[in-house]
Amino acid sequence: MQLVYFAWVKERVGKSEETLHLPEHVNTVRELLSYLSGINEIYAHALAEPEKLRVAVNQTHVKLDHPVIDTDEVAIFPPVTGG
Amino acid sequence: MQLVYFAWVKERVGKSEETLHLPEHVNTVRELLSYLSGINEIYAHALAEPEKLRVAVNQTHVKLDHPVIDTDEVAIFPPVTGG
Amino acid sequence: MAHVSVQQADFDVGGEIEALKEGRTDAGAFVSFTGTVRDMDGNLKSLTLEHYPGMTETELARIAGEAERRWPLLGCRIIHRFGTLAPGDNIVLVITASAHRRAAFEAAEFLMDFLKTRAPFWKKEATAAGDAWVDAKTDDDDALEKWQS
Amino acid sequence: MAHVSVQQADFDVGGEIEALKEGRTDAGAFVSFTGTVRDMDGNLKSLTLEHYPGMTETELARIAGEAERRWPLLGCRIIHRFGTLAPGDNIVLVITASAHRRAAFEAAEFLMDFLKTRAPFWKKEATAAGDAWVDAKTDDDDALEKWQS
Repeated sequence: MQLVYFAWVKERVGKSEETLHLPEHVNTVRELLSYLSGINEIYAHALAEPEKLRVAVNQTHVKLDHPVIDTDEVAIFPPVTGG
Repeated sequence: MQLVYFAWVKERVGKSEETLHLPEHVNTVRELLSYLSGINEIYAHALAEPEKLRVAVNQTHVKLDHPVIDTDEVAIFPPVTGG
Repeated sequence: MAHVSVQQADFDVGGEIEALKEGRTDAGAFVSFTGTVRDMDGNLKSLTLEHYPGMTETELARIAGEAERRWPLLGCRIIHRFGTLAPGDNIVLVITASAHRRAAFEAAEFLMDFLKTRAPFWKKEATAAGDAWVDAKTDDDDALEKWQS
Repeated sequence: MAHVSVQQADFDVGGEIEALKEGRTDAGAFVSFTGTVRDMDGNLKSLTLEHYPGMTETELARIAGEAERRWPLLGCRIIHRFGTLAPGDNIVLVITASAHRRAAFEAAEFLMDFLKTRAPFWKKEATAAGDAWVDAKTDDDDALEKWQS
């Protein structure tokens, strides 16, 4: 899985993208966020407030119960503030 | 009183402006339109459909019961179509 | 504060927006409306706009003042042309500036709705079939109602 | 049909409206919205816009397509800048063209409301006190609701 981060999520994670091998028990966006938070303190801090996070799978906005598979590009970012 | 006409009212009256001495019994816009219609066939035709006419007194839109006096500038025209 | 112009000459939309933006950093939102001569079925030769000199300027300034009273505008421009115009030509320009987009959008729409029913302009269309005055639309009267409150 | 651009370079509002008008006489109404960098209290040094290349273009095209589905638009342009901008600089431009003003106004407002909540851009402000990411406004989510029907 390709993971990409933007704005303060990127700053907290400390990188803009990374490749992850998705464990078998991780099947939704919610499970992915939970799994990442368990990796270490850095991810735990970056993803601490799920209500302030938004997720896109393959460049489309999705909700927390959206399925994810290993070939997806998953982006994690704060609510957008363009315009 | 200074009378000014626009658009098809002007074309039907056959002039763009004229000066009129206001008879004493003419005190409102409605009475003015009625008085003008009685002058001759030309005015009668031009002002035949009061619901299609709009009036401004001293360059301000007014209703039919608005008072008029001899020193007023009264404009008679169709509903506006600018913009 | 509003800038109002009634003129025969064309206007430059980009230049007018620039003039309103010039040197200011407090407005984040600029809305423009440009109305042009529309040729619905390819028969229009020209459009002639007559107006009521004096009252036109007064009425446009009054409409602009009303918009400024209702919304926190940082700028407002209205330009309306008169004379004979060709299909595609500019007729009217309204620009509003505000800190926030909602106010700029609403004020611009309000200005156009009021201008359409209150500014003393009359359109006459010239087609191959002859000349005809354009009828007022009841739509335009209806549009006004939403601002009554 | 919509023209969408995500770019670092500035845009020319007048030129973009001209490009949409060019050669057409069927559209009578053009609405533009220009969003600029607003400096509320004179403390802003610069504003940096980050975005999600690829998704940004896709999302803007999707938003434009939705507007074209809802209103009889004859043209539609969206330009959004990224990178570091100064107070007063242009950020975003939306232009709509239609036969009638109501459709052009509503579609432009719709485009901005959707763009504000769906286009993947993030603003960071640099002030004397340091850098800070701009928080999303609940206003913007509320603005979306009026288009649900």
